Amino acid sequence: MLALVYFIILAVIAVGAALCVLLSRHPLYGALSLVVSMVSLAGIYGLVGSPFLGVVQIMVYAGAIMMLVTFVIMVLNGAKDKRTPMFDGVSFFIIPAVLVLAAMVGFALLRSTMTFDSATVAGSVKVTSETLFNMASTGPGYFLLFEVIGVLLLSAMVAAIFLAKRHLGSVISENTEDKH
Amino acid sequence: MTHLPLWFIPLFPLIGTILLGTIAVVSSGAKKGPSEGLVGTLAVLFPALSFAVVAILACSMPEAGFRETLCNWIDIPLFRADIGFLFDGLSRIMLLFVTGIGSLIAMYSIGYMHGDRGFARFFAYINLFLFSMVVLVLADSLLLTFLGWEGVGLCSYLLIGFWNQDIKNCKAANKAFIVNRVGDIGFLLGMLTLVTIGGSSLLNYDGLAAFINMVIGAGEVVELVLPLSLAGLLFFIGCTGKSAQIPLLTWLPDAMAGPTPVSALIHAATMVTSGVYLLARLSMMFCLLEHVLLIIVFVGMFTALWAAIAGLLQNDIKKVLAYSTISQLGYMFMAAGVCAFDASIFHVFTHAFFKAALFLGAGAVIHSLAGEQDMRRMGGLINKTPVTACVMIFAFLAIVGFPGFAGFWSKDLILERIFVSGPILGPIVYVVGLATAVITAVYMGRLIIMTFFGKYRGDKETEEHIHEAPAVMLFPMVILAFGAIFSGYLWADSIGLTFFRDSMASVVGQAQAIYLAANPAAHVNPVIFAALGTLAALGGMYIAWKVFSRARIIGVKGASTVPEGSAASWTFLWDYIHCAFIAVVNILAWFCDVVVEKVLQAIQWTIAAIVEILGDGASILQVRKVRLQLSFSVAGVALLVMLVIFSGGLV
Amino acid sequence: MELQPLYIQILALVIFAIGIIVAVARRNLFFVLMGVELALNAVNLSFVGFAKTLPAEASVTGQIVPLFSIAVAAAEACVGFAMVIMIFRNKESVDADSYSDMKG
Amino acid sequence: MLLNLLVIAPFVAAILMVLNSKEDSSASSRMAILMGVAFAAMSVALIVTGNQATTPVEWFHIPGTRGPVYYYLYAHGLGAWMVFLSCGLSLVALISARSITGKSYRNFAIGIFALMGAMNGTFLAADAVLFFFFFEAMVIPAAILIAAFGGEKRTTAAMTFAIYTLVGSAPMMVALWYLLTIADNSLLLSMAVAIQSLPVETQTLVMLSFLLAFLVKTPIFPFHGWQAITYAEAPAPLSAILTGAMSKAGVFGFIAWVLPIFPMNLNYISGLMWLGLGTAIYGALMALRATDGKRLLAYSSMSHLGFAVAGVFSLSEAMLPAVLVLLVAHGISAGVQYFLMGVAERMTGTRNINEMGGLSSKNPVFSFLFGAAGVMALAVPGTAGFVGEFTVLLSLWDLGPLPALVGGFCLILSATYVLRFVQKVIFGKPAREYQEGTRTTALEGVAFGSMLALLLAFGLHPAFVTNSLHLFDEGITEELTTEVVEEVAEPAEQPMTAEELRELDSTLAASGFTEEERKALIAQIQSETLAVDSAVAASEAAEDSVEAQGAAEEQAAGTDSSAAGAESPAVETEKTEASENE
Repeated sequence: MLALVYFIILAVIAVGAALCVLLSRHPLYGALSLVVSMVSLAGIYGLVGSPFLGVVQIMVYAGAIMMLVTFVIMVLNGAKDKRTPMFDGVSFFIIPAVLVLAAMVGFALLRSTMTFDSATVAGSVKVTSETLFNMASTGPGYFLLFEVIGVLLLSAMVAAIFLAKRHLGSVISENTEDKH
Repeated sequence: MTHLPLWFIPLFPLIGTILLGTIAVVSSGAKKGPSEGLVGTLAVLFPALSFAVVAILACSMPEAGFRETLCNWIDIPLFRADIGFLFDGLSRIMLLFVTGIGSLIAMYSIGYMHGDRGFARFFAYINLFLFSMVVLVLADSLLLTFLGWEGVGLCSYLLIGFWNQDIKNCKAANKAFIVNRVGDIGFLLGMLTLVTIGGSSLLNYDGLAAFINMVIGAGEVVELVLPLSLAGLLFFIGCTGKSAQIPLLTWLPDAMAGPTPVSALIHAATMVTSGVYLLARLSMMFCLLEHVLLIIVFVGMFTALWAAIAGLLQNDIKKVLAYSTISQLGYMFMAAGVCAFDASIFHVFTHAFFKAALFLGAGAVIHSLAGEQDMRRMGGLINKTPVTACVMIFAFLAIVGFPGFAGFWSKDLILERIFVSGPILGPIVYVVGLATAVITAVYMGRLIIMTFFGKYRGDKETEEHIHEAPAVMLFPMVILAFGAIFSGYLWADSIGLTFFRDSMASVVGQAQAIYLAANPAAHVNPVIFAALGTLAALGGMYIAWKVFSRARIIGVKGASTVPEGSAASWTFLWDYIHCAFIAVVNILAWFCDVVVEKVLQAIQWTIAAIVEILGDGASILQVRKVRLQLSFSVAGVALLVMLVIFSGGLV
Repeated sequence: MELQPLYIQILALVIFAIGIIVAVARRNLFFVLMGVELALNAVNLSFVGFAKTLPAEASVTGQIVPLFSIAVAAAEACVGFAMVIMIFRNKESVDADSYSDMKG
Repeated sequence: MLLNLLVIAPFVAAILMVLNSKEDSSASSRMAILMGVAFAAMSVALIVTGNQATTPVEWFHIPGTRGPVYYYLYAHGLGAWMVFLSCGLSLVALISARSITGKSYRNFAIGIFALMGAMNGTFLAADAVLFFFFFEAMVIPAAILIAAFGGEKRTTAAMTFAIYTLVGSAPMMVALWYLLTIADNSLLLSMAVAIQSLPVETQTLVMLSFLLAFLVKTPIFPFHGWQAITYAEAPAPLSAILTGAMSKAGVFGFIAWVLPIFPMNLNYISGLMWLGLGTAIYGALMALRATDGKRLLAYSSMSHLGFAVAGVFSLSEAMLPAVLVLLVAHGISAGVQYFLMGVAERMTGTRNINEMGGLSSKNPVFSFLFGAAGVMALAVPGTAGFVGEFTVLLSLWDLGPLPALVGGFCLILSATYVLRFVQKVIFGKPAREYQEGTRTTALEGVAFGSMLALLLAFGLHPAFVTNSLHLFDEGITEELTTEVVEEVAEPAEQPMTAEELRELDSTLAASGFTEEERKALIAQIQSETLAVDSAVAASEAAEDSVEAQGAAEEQAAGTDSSAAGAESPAVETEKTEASENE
C-alpha cells in the first residue's frame, strides 16, 4: 500500500517533468525537467527492488549525460532559438498518432495479467552482480559484453573529440583569416 | 617387329612442319627471309623420306598388310578409340602417290614460290598437309581418319588463303572450309550412327568389317540396313564435301585462288580423292546398301556431266582444270556407286598423275606469263615453252582417254563396270558417262588449243618475257608426264595386266564379291568398250579442233579472272542454292540480332525502368522534413499495431 | 491495493509517448535529443517492470539490459551532442527542419 | 591442406599485394606473377594428387535451420579441373595485364587474386552454404575490376553484370534457406534426402530457383542479357577469366548441385537440353552478326556453354567426361582468344573487327597465335575442343538424331563465325593506320603458346583430363565408403520395422513414385539391409540404402544432429560419386 503511494507520487513527478520537457521554451529548462524526471524514475527502480539500477540511472543519466546536455546548451549561445516556433504542423500530426499508438499498446497491456514475483522484488543486486561478473558460474558472456561496452564508450569519446576538434580547427583558421 | 614402324610415315612431314613452321615464325620479323635453299631442301627432304619409308614398306608388305596400334586416344564410358595405323593394299597405293607426288610438287614449288615472302610458311603448310593426308590414309579407324580429314581441310583453307593480303583469297578459303565443314559434320554424325549401332569398335575398319561379316553370317542384314543406310548416307555427305560432288561442289573452283602447286597437290591429286578413298575403305558397309549406292551413282553421274559442261565455259585456265577435276571425281563416284571400288581407286591413281601434270603445266604457263591466267590472252606458247607444252599434251591425251595412255585404261574400266552393273540403269549411266567423255575431250582440247596453238594474244611486253620454267619445275612435270603415260599399265585388262586389281583385292575384293553375288554382271566383250571409249575421245578432240582452232578468240583487256565467289557464273547454279541457305542463316541471324535480342533487351530495360520508377515513386513519399518523415513512421507503427490488435492478434 | 506491474508499464507507456512527441514535434535539436533520452528511459523502466514479474534467475536479463542500454545511451549522447555542435556551427541554427539536405 | 591453400591463400595473396608500392608496377607484377605461378602449380598438384577432402569444421548456425554450416572443401575431378582453369587463366591474365593496366597494376592483381580465391571456393565447396557464399562472392571483385579497368561503358557493364547475377541467384538463396530448414545440415546428401519429403510442386519451385541462378550465370538464353556487354567492356584479361573460368560455375552448378539434389522428371531434362541447344544456335547466330570482337567472342562462348549444358542434360553415360573435356577445352581456347583479342585491341586501338585487318603482315607472331587459337576454337580434330564436342555430340546422339543434328549445325555455324573473325582481324590489308600500342611481349607469347600447346596435348591425349574422373572412382571413395559403410551400416543393419517402411512408402509416394516402383524399392531396401556390404557395390543400390538410412534418420527427428553432421560429409561424397556415375 505504501509502495503504491510512493509510486503514485514518483509517477506524477516523472510524468509532470516529462510534460515540462515537452512544453518548456528554453532547452535549459527542458534539460532540468528531464533530470527531475530521471531522478524520479530512479526512485521507482529502487521501489521495485532494483536499487543498483536506480543508482546507475542517477549517476550516468541524471549526472553525466544531463550535465553534458546543459553544458552544451550553455556553450552554444544560439540554443534558444527565438525564431523557430515550438510546434508546427508536424506536431499536430504526431500527437494524435502517438496517442493512438499509446492507446493501442495500453489496451493490449490492460488485457494481460501480470504479478510481481515476491522474491525478485525483494532484492536482486546480488543476482545481478553475480550474473555480470562471476564468470565461473555464468560464463564469460556478460562480462565480455561489459568490456565491449567499455570499448564502445571509449570509441564514442574519441569520435566526439575528433568531431569537435575539426570544428575548433576551422574556427581558428576562420579567425586567422578574418585578421588579414 | 621386323618392318619399319608405320608411324615413321607421318612423322617425317610432322617434323618438317615443326621445323619449317619454326623457321617461318622466327624469320617473320626479319627483313630478309630465310635462305630459300635451306628451306627448299628441308621441304622436299621430309616428304621424300616419308616416300622412301612407304616404298620400303610397300615392297615388304604381306598380303594382309601391317597393323599397328600406338596408344589409346579417347577412353570414356560409351566410347573408346585408339590411335592405330593400317597399311594394306589400299593405303599402300594411296600413300605411294600421296607422298610421291607430294615430294615432286614440293620440289616444283621451290621454283614456283621463288621470291615469295611466305616461302617457309608455304612449305610448312605443305608438310602439314602431307602429314594430315598420310594420317587420313594410314589411319586404322574412322576417328583417326577424321583427324586427317579435317586436317587436310584446314591445310586447304590455309593454302587457298595463302596470299592473305587479298581479302578475296581469304573469302575463297573460308568458303572452302565451311562447305567442307558441312560435309565433315556428315562424317561426324555418320561415325556417331555407327557407334550407336554397334559400339565404338565399329569405328575401327577391321572391327567394322568383322561386324558386317558377323551380320551377314547371322542373316540380320535386313534389320540393320536402315541404320547402316543412314550412316552410309552421312558418310557420303562427308565425301561430297571433300570430293566436291553435288551438292557441295562450289568450293573447288574458288579454291583455285591458292598457289598453283597447291591446286595440283590438294585440289586435284590427293585431298579431293579422299572421298573416294573413304568409300573404298567402307566398301564392306556400302556393298550392302543398295539405295545409298544408287544415290552415289546418280550424284557421280550428274556431277561428271554438270562439271564437264561448266568446264566448257571457263576462260581461266585453272578453273577449266578445276571443273575437270570435279568431273573426273564424278567418274570415280560412279564407279564406287556400282561397287567397283578397285576401278575407282585406279582412276584416282591415274588421275593423280595426269591432273597433277596438267596443273603443274598450267602453273608453268602462268609462271612464264607472269601471273596471267586468262586463256583468252594466251596462245601459241608451244614454240616458246616446248617442254611444258609436251607435258600438257601428254597429260591431255591421258585425260581424254587416248588409247595407250593412263586415262584410257582407268576410264574404260569404269565405263565397262558401269555398263555391266545392271540391266537398265547400267546402260543409261554408261551413255551419260560416254557423253561426258566426249565433252571432256572438247573442253580439254579447247584448253590446249587456246593455250598452245594459234597466235599469242597478250601484251607485247609480256610476250618478250615469256620463258620456259626452270629445271626444278620441269623435272617433276616430266616425271608426272611419264606417270600419265605409263601408270595405266598397272591394270590394263585388255592386255592381261591385273597387278593393281590383285593388290586391291585384299581390301575391297570381298565387298565386291558380295555385291556381284547380289547383282550378277552381264558379260560383254571388253573390246567394244575400248573401241567406244576411243571413239568418244577422238570425236571430242575432233570437235574441239573444228570449233576452236578456227574460232576467233578475242583477247580481253583488264584484269585476269580471279575467283569470283558465289557470283562465279550461271553454270554453277549450286552457288545460288548455297546462297539461299546462307541467306536463310543470315535472316535467322538478323532475326535473332534485331528482333529477339532487342525484345529481350526491351524487357530487361523495362523491368529496370519499372524498378526505377517505383523507386522514384517511393521517393515522392520522402518529404524534406525529417520530422515529418519520422511521424509518418510512428503513424505507420500505430497502424500496424492497430491491425494486429483488431485482427485478434495479441488477444 | 498493492502496486501492480501494470502500473509501471502504464507509466512507461506514458513517458515513452511523451518522449516520442518531444523528439518529433519539437523543432529544437536539443529537444529532439532529450526526447530520445526520455523514450529510452521509458523503455528501461518497462524492462525492469517486466523483469520483476519473473523469478529471480530469469529476471536477471531484464535488469542487465537496462544497464547496457544506459551505457549505450551515454555513448549516443556523447556523439550526438558532438554532432549537434558541429552542424550548429555550419548552419548557425538549431532548427531540425533546416537540416534537410538528404533528399536527393 | 592443398584445398585450404587454394581457397584461402589467394585472399592472403590479395592482401599481400597491398603491401606493394602503388607506383612501382614492375615490382608488384613480379610478385603477382610469382604467386600466380605458385597457385597454378598448386592447382596442377591438386589434379595430380587426386580426390581429397578437408575435415569438416562447423562454421555457424543459420537461424531457423536444423543443422550447422560446415567449412568443408572437397575436390573431385570436375572441381579440380575448374580450379586449374581459374588458376591458370588468372596467371596468364596477370602476365597479360602488365601492358594494359599501367600503374594501377597492383590494384588489378588484388582484384584478380580475390576473384581467383572466390572461384576456387565455388568449385571446391562441399557445403551448400559455403558454395553459395563463394558463388556470390565471385561477382564482387569481378564487378569492381570491370568498373575500374573496363572500356567506355564500364559502369553500365559492371552494374548490369552485378545486378543480373545477384538477382539471378536471389531465389536460390531463399530456396537454399528453405531447404536448410528441413534438412539435417547443408551438405548435399541431407539436402537430397530432405527434398524427397516435399510435395512435388514445392520441389519444382525449389529446383527452378536453383536452376535460375545457374542459368543466369552460364548464361543460357534468355538470361544472357548481361553477358555481351560485360565481356565486351571488361578488360580483356578479365574477360578471359570470366568466360574461361567463372562462367563454368553455372555448368558446374548443374552437374554438382542441381542433378544430385533434385529428382528431375524427363520434361525438365529434355527442356533444359533443348534450351542449351537453343542457346548454342542463338549464340552462334549472334556471333555471326557481331562487329565488336569481344562481343563476338562473348556470343561464341555462350554458344559453346549452351552446347555444354545440352550435353549435361543429355544425361548419358559419357556425359561427365565429355562435358568436362569440353569445358576445359573451351576454358582454355576462349581464354586465349580473349587474351589475343586484348592484344589486338591494344595494337589497333579498336574493338570493331571491320576496322581491323592486316595484322598478319604487321605482327606475324601474334597472327600465328591468333590463327592457331581460332583453329583450336573450331574444334579441329587433334585439339581438345574436338574431343569435347565429339563426345558431347555422342551423348546427344544417345537421345536421338535430332539433338545431334542441331549440335552439328551449331558446329558449322561456329566454323563460319570463327573464320570470319580470324579473317577480319588478321587477314587482308590494314583498314587504316593504327596507333601501334604494345606488341605481344615474349612472356605473353610464351604463355599463350603454352595454352595452345595444352589444348593440343589434351586433344591428342584426353586421358589427362578424363582420368581424373577415374581417379575419383578408385581413390578416395574407397577409403570414404569403407568408413561410411561402417557408419551407415549401423542403423541399416537392423531391418526396418513395418512402421518405418510405411513411412518411407508414403514419402516416396509424395515424391512421385508409382506403386510398382515403390514396391520394388522397398523390396530392394529390405534385401539391402540384410546384405549390408553390398551398399558399396552398386552405386544405385548404395544410393537407395543411403536414402533409406536418411529416412530412418529423419524418424529419429534429428535428435542426434551432431552425430548426423559428423557422418554426413562422408556419406555425401559417396552420394555425389553415385550421381556422377550416372
